[in-house]
Amino acid sequence: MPEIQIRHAIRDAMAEEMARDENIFLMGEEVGHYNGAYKCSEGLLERFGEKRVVDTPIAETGFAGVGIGAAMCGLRPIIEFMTFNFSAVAFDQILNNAAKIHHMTNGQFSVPIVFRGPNAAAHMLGSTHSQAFEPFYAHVPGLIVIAVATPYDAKGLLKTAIRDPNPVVFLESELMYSVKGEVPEEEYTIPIGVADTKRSGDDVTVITWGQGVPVALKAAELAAEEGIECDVIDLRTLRPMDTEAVLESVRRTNRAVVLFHGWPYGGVGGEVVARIQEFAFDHLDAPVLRVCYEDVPMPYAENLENLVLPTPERGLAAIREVAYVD
Amino acid sequence: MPEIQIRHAIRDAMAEEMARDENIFLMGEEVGHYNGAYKCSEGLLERFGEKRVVDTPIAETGFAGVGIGAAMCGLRPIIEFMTFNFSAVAFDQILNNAAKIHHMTNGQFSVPIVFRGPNAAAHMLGSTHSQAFEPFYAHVPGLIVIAVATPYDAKGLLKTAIRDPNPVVFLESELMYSVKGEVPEEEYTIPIGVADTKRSGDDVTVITWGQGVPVALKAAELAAEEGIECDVIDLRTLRPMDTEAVLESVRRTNRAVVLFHGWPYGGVGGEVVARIQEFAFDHLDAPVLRVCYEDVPMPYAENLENLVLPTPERGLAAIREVAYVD
Amino acid sequence: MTTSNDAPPADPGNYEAYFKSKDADLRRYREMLRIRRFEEMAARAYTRGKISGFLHLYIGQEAIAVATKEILQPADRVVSTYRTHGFAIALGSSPGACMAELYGKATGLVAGTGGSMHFFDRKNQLWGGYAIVGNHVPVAAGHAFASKYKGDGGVTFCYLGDGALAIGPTHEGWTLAGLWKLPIVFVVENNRYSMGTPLARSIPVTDVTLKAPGYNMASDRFRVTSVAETAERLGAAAKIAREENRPVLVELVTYRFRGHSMSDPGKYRNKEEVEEWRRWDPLERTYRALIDHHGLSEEALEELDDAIVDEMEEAVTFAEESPQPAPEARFRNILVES
Amino acid sequence: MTTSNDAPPADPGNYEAYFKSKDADLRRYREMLRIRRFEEMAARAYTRGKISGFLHLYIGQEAIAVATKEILQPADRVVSTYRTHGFAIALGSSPGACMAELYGKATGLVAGTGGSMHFFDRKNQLWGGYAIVGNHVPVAAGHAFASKYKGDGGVTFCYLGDGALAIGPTHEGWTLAGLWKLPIVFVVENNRYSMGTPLARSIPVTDVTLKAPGYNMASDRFRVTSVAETAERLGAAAKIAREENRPVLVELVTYRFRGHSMSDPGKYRNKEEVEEWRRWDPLERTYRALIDHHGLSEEALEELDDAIVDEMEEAVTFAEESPQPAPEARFRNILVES
Ligand SMILES: Cc1ncc(C[n+]2csc(CCOP(=O)(O)OP(=O)(O)O)c2C)c(N)n1
Ligand SMILES: Cc1ncc(C[n+]2csc(CCOP(=O)(O)OP(=O)(O)O)c2C)c(N)n1
Ligand SMILES: [Mg+2]
Ligand SMILES: [Mg+2]
Repeated sequence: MPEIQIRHAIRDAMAEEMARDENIFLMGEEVGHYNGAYKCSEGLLERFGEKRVVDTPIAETGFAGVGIGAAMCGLRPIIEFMTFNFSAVAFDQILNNAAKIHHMTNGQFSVPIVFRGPNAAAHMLGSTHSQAFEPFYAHVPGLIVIAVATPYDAKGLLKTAIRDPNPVVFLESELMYSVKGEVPEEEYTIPIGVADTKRSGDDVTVITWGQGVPVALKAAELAAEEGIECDVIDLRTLRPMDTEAVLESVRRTNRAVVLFHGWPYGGVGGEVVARIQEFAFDHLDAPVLRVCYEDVPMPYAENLENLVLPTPERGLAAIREVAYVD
Repeated sequence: MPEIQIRHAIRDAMAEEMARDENIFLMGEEVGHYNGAYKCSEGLLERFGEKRVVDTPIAETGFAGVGIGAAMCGLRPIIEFMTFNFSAVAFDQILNNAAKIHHMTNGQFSVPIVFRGPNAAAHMLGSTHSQAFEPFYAHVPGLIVIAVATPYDAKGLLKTAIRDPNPVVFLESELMYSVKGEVPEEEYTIPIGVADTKRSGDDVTVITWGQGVPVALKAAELAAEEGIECDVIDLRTLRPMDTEAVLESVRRTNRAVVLFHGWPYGGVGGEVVARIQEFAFDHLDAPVLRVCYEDVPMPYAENLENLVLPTPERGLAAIREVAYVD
Repeated sequence: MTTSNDAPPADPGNYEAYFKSKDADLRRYREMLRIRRFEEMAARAYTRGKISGFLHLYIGQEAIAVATKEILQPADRVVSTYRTHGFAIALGSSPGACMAELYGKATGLVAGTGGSMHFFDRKNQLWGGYAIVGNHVPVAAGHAFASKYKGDGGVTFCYLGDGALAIGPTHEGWTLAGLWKLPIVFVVENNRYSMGTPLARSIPVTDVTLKAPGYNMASDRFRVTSVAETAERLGAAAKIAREENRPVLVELVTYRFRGHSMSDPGKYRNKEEVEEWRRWDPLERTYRALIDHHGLSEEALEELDDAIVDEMEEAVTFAEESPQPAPEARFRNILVES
Repeated sequence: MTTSNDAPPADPGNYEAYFKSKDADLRRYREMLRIRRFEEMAARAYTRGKISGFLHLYIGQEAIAVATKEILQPADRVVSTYRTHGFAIALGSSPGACMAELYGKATGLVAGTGGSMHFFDRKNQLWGGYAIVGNHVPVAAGHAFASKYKGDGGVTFCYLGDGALAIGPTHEGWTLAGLWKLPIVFVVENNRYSMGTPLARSIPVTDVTLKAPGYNMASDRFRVTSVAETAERLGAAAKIAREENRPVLVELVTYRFRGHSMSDPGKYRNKEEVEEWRRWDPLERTYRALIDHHGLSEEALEELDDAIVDEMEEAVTFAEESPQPAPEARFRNILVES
């Protein structure tokens, strides 16, 4: 299988779907003439033209709302946020329109739309540009929330998201756009709501997603060097969550660590912990621990940022703690 | 002690503080000439004039931002959201300005501001007007988040919030504005970050806040009738959370239920569960359960809304479950 | 198109210009009256505790909905706010389904999920029904975007209140519509107040059309005193949007005779002001035109009124007798079941 | 005030109007050059991997910051975007502290918490430093609100890019400033592009001042070709804001010679366009004026340049030698320690 970057997996998913269905269009800042701030839409304007690759001004509420209104008319918008940090100014559109229109119209209308873009911290972008948004969106019924960490998952899940009749928040990673991985030449899709075990072990379950995945895998490697074998479960879909996959593993390992990019309070991390203790209570030999950002706005300085971020070393420490290793 | 309504406790807190410090002003929709959509500012325009009781157009981002900018200049704005549902259009101002300016200016500026208004479901207002916003704000470092359930707490904590040098999200309840309770004539304040045990018992700990409090107390009553005595802990401050108060109780009861108004996924409820299992793991005799909204947009129909909301009966069922009563 | 000020014609009794056709005026009277009677009964049901939540009445503004219906073409869409009863009734929604929605019944327009603020009736071209001020404006621009994308020739009529002019989403919707030349008519129903706030405390200008050049929109502005003039001028705006593929801004100066919602006593305005506006109530003027100008008898109109009252009482009975939604309904339509 | 179009004076060599004083022009040249050299060195440090994150250069727009400093009064405030180096240097921030901030060092302007996008220097009246497009506009209106509330006579200068005109927060800030008659000057630095997007793809009009009447703002518009004219016309705007307590909109037509940020190759514009604008680079014009018009020698300006280069190299050395923030620093200033 050819190896491609995540950015190209995303581009290919959009290109293939747009070729399949002319109701699909891509809209966002710099997605066209600029080929995407992170080059995820390279060549799409040239191939599909200005009608279907629409450059917008800086007006996230405006173009998120236009996407929602177009989706209600049967179009299939893909809305790119240059980064999800900028979705904060469109929060009401996602919370009160995208997530609720199908419900409040009693099904007369649906909103088949994908909001996609990079999420969480990149490198030294400061506090307003380094935030993980899944806690805000995964909380909301009416939305589907996906976070991808490999080219294979990115392409397969983005195609599914585009075809899904519901609003999907699709979280990518600026730091990982250049990550390469195998992607089949032939057409494939990945179902929503199914986690993926990225590494297998019977000692500790590490639940992760998005930018957390490579960190968790590295932590699992370090643990393996100490003889602790980890199941590394990439949730991939955060809402709906594949709770069964998590529980199956925890019932085997009796120990769990949740490792992710984002602040600790509540959020997806809190939900994973709450579900494990609720549904696998009798199987737990240790409290479920969370490894994530420290509870502070992201500082710009490189040394401080590195201290705030979750690292394989911090992951290892948590794994050892739940495994009661010295 | 005189009994007054929560709306008057809030009004009195604002009036007393405004009389004390002329840098304090109240700003929001209909707070002045209309005396407040829910009459929490009755008489304040007449008493303090248009300079300090400022009616705004419908522009939450605009007046939240104006409040933040004024606070940076040493003024002490109280910003009323007619309901917190409308803070969604001001989300960026709270997330990226109010919560971060002190940090990103390295302390050159601070943002002493209070955002207050009713939160969570009232009665038959539909999905866009029935949402609990603490999951969105309590997640964010740089903010203080308070939720009040009695006239005494409302007045004491609002005065503290107004005097605090930090941005405070202060959550009230439309359904509870008319609730009466004793409030001392003399001046008093209540510290931020301190929970309050609203009922004592050694069998089960019920953690709650805001609109959840009366439901939890009623559930505890029902449980008492069955011989199950509950500690009912009103967190009052959601960020920072009084974790010690919760743990102290759970170490005694070995059982906990979190009862609140809001969706289940993540949020404050998830955080409470995560902390209990992390710090009182060995004391827990049963999984911590959550009683809250069903995971759906709030329907308008009365019978459906009642099914979605947390009730004393659902609270009792959870209490019995963690107490392993048949 | 010209920008006229909002002064009414000098004499309410001047019927020459816009009360030309007896049949049309009778039909218009009937449609306006149907809306008014529907809402009066809803208000009564609310006071009797049969309806809960918010109830925002359209009384005084009915001519706008009726005029819209007159010019609406099959591919067109109407997008409005939480003050939508008038549009639903005018566009053809069944009063029974509308009343049942207010009652939160399974037979309601949206099966009791939305209530008064979320009337949607797709088959009658009513696309909402939005309750967060201004957040429907970009959505409506999205409908117009889709019309242009598909080339279906449809125009979107996006109604918003004077209170929606200060908020950002309105600005962004207008900006994208102007930038992308979308076939949409933004109709500002300037009923002088947003809750208790007069326009002068909402925005820095009193003539809303002063904003049009900043968005490269054509504009019109007038006081609503008859269905005919409103239909004519809204139609002219729609023609520009449709044929030139560009947004048009129309400011309609109107008045709501009731409070903002049932809970609003309306203390912020005095009796004289309300009385002055009543003289221009399009329903009242049409009534007088039918009698003074078209020579109909009071008895004839009395009969018409009785028939309408019967229709609306049936709607109430239907709502009262309809069942509540099934408990499982609360789990329906969260996500599209595929 | 008049609305002039954005055409430059016919002949770049025409120095009569705005290069009247040798001393003033020399000072202005020096200040502009300090900004340019600072940023050129920052760019070099960035390429050498010494600086990370985003780096948005002000090269080409320096005259605006220098002009602002000339007219700034003690109670005034400057609020800007993530493109703030020019303002910091012009307003008096130490180049060493600025460079150290870019390096993320403890000695930085904000101790390494903010980086390039968040320059704040209160004692020099620089109030930010904001990186979410448009979200500083209501905040700046809040500063003006406070000035009026306290009666301190201060005017807030709020700078925003042409890319910030479509977004809602800008509209809301302008609306409240117009409604409440706040002493603020909104300065649109129209450098023709927001990232790769030309103004014509950002908003439906090309003359930004067409928006002023909709907010009841006075306005001015001109192409930035000299510090003197910019200071004169910004000063006139500030005078209106200060004395009449009302907002003023000024559109400055300018140009950035570098990409949007260091990672932007700027493929969206051709060499000819950039060259044409270079002829109007205020720094270049001032250089020529000093020589052709004021009779200074190239050597003299060479010396001046060398001195500035030395100053900025010291700044780099200071930044390189400064320590990183202490690890505990990451827990500081989350909440005010009371
Ligand atoms: C963003 C937002 N803020 C506040 C409200 C509360 N609210 C509902 S209607 C209304 C007044 C709107 O007035 P206007 O736009 O003039 O419409 P009208 O009621 O006059 O038809 C307000 C403040 C809301 N629904 N949304
Ligand atoms: C709300 C928001 N959306 C997108 C961005 C990403 N972004 C940063 S700067 C910029 C372009 C701004 O251009 P302009 O306002 O003209 O200022 P200039 O860069 O030309 O000085 C964009 C799209 C952002 N920071 N905030
Ligand atoms: Mg109105
Ligand atoms: Mg620009």
